Amino acid sequence: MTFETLLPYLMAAIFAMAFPLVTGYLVLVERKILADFQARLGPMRVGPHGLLQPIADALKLILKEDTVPKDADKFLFYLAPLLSVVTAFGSFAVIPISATLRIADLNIGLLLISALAAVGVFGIILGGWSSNSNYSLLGALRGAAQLISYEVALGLSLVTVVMLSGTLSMQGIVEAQFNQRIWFLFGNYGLMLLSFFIFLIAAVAEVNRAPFDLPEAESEIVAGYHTEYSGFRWALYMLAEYTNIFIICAVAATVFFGGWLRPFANIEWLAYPMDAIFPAALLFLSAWGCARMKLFPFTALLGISGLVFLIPAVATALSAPFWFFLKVSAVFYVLIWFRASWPRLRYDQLMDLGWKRLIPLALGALLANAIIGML
Amino acid sequence: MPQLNAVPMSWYLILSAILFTLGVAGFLFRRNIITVFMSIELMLNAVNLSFVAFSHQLRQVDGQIFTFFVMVVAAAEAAVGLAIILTVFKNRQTLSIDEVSSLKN
Amino acid sequence: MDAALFYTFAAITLAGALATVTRRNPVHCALGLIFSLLGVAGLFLLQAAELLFAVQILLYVGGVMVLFLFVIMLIHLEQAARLRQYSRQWPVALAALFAVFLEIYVLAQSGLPGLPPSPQPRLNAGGNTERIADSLFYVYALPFEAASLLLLIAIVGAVWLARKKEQPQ
Amino acid sequence: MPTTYSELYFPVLVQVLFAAVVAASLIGAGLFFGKRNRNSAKDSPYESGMKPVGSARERFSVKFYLVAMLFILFDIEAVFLYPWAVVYRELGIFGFIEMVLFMILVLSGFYFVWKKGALDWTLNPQRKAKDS
Amino acid sequence: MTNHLETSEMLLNMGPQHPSTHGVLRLVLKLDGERVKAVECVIGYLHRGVEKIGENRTYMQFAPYVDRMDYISAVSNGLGYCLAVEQLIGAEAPPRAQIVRVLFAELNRIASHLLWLGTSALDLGAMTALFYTMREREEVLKIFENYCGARLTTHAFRIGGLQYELHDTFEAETRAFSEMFKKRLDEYEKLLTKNPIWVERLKGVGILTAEECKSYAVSGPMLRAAGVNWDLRKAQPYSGYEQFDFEIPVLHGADSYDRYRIRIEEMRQSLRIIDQALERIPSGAIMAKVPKVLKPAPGEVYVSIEAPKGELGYYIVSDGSLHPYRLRVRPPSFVNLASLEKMAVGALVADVVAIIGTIDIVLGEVDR
Repeated sequence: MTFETLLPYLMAAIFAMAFPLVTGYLVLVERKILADFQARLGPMRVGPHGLLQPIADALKLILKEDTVPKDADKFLFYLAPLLSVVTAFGSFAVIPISATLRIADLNIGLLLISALAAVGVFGIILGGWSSNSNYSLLGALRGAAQLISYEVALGLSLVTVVMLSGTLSMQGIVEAQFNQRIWFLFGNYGLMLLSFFIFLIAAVAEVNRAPFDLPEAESEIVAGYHTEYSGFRWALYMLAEYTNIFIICAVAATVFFGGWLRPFANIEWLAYPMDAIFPAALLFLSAWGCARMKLFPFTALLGISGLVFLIPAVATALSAPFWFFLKVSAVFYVLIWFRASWPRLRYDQLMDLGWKRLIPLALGALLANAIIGML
Repeated sequence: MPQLNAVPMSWYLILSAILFTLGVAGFLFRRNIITVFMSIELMLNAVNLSFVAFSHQLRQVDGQIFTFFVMVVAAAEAAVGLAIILTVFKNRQTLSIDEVSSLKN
Repeated sequence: MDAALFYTFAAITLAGALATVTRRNPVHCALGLIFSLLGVAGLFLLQAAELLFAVQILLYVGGVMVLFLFVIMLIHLEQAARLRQYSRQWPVALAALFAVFLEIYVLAQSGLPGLPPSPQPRLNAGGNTERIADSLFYVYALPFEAASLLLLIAIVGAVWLARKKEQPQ
Repeated sequence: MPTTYSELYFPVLVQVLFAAVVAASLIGAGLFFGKRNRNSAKDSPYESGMKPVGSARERFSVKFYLVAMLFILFDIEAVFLYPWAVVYRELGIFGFIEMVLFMILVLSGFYFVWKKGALDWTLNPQRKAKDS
Repeated sequence: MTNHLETSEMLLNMGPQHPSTHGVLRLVLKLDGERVKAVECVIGYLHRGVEKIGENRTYMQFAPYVDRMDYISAVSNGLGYCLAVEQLIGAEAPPRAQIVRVLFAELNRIASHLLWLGTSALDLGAMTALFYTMREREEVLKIFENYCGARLTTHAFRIGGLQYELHDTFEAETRAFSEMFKKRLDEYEKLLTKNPIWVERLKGVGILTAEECKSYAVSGPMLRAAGVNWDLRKAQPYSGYEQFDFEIPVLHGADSYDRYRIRIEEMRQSLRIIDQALERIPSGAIMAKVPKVLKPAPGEVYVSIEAPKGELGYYIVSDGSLHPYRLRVRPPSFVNLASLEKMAVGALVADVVAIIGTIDIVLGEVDR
């Protein structure tokens, strides 16, 4: 057993173990950014600047009572959140963090993500249906119809990517972007921007985020399909949701923004500035920010990691994950931005947007890209 | 890689046969029209399994393509079949195949 | 490893299938079918049918089964569960079952002479997807177009059926 | 590097299993540490503080069926599109025309559904202000 | 296309414990899918018998109670009550008190509309607006607090005038608020008015035409959004509103979107009134001569004012004793809420939320 053969399993284990905590911190980051949009501070009480909030939340959730409504279909009630989590985590397997850091490089990587997303629908339908609650059922119906509607547009926009790359492998897609010297976002003389636009809207709808958060619209149907869930079973739905958000951001970063590639990956002389100086500068900036917030341990940590990037060998090794996560964060930020700025769509508007506008548009984009690509 | 690990094709065929039998059993035994329909899907899958097994054995993709088409047709069939079930249910208020024996209302 | 995986997937497939034909609640039946289909998808993978694996999950599990669940939820479940579950045709069914088991027995006894053990699937012999695509769009171009026609007819028929029942009885 | 499909896909399976194990153990931890104090009011489904009326598993609009059916239509199309997209450069103009033909046929189904109003979710349009 | 099976309708309880029924309103919705077939309002969860209490308190004692009805705009409640009792006993507040009353009433109108804007935006999923409006409302509440020590249930006025002289920093605070708020209002509009989803969610939703408004006796912004130019501040000026130069915004859409725009515009007009009032606060007494023990002559009086939510009326019958013989409140929320059924039938669940939001109800006032 060499390290290389062990690496996928190691990564799988790390993902599975760490992501519950990572999700907690994603929530914290989201709350903090939202707070920033909304002229307030966000969580501040637990730990400095609320940094221990996720841990407190997790502890609270573990200590919560796990209720099962009467007349619920017990088996399905137990199974549904597990289904959601498992399908969400399965997609991790094909996300490449760098050329070597990945669990599996499948020939059908992109298709697998779509397929797992399609299975994820069952977590919502069965969860909502098994609760035997009116609000849950409404949420489940909304969720199921919304997910399958937007899956179409999502799939169609991804097909354009496949047309450019000529492969379904996530690894292959990034390599194709390297070889073609362009991020697919700007591919086909800018036509791919349209595809990305469709992808972004459909992706936001796919992960039930505002303005498409109808399945769990609090002000209308309380909590939607997970109204009856409590304790960690509820947390599993949240875990699945945030994992899906991460996945969708990672897919966007990989297929449209060149994945782990640094900007201008083909220009040799930019290697050091992009691989070392930019990350270091960014980390120093964050360190300075932490210093201003009097978070000195973090200042030190970020400062040291900034310094580490200045060592050429380390920079080469770390720059790929750095760029990958930077891009993922950027897309994540955009999702939060959406949430902060837009009201929620209504049900019929959601369906209209999906079927009558997005899908024809996606087909048009597909056709246009196909013609341009053939030339 | 030694050949020892490989699973003989006959296993797949036997599995396919068992699956098919289960489908037949469900098809014949069950009265709920939806379950009967699901049994048909089971049988289709059993057939798909043999197709793929043979395709793999003969190192040709034709079997896989056939499976591909079977899936597509099955999806179309499900769409129409379930629409028929809905109509039947609407007209007769029942799901029992024993009671839905005539084509006339 | 292949053998172990085969047994695992075969077990999932059969358990799911068994649940499908025996469970009383149609939602549970559907769930059984989902697992059975997933098991079959795994078996596809073991036989190097990579694309079919994904298509099985995407189309069959993610598409057809959602439709099934919707229809199950569309009609009264309580009523479905109250139905007498098994039909009167059981003698025929038993005979059919017996015939198939006989066949399996014969198969197992003869061990399928003439069939060598499966070759170990090699990776990326041109890529499964590419090979299927080439074959699909050249050799099977006509069936491919025919499929679209079938789909058109299916959708028109389904919508027509779904619409027809609005007319007052 | 993995040499067989089972080796290649095994990590994916492992990932899925890990996820299931972690999720199940989290639920288990919740069950173990969590309070248990059940009563009938707590076990009744949430209905804004009232007693629920009837079963929640009622029938719902057939529209959802139509959406799912349309989804299958497009799913099939996508399933054909993916392999096509992989090789469409090699297929050239022949493959392009083939796919356009396919899409035209499938989309005419979509058009039919659209025209039949299956995509109109607003059944009775909102009332209009008369005195404006 | 009536694309439905004969669906057995789903009965859904929305409320009393529901995030968007603004308190403890209970709606029993009869749903077909997501479409509302029938709606029944169940109220009374917050009933405290305020009117009956009024019959057992002296006129002065009862004054703080009115604040607890529409606790979002307590100042208006107090103003209406004071005006009614003053008319009953034939007193009138001195000019200074009147202007100060107008100032507080308009500040309160802004606070009330702000809370409305924030919460109904939150109901529609636009969560950011809530925090912005709460931030601005805080400034208004601070002014109240500095004036009388209370933020919400202020009991700012007394029968015959005011209890307290204005605090020293009042003018500066109010001017600063007015300056700041003008810019903030533009900010809200940037966030919402042209926001395509916001427009889509509100346009054509919950239409209540002018005739229907009249037949339901709907008042306030809802009425003016239906094209009826009716505002008691202009129609029957009280407390010196006739001295001010302001406009009554009127729109003709009769839908939720126009109600939203009316309220935004009303806040602008309130600022205009506040600016003018700050310029012309006369000096002088703040309290008219009112007997220590109120014993009005037998008679009855109905006085109504334009509260933020509509016409707020007090009907008081005196039998010459220390207590009112009968006290009846015409709460705008209660009357406006009656039109919910008209608007909600045929809408979607999400629309019901929007409609409740744009009616702008306070359950304390509905149930009393």
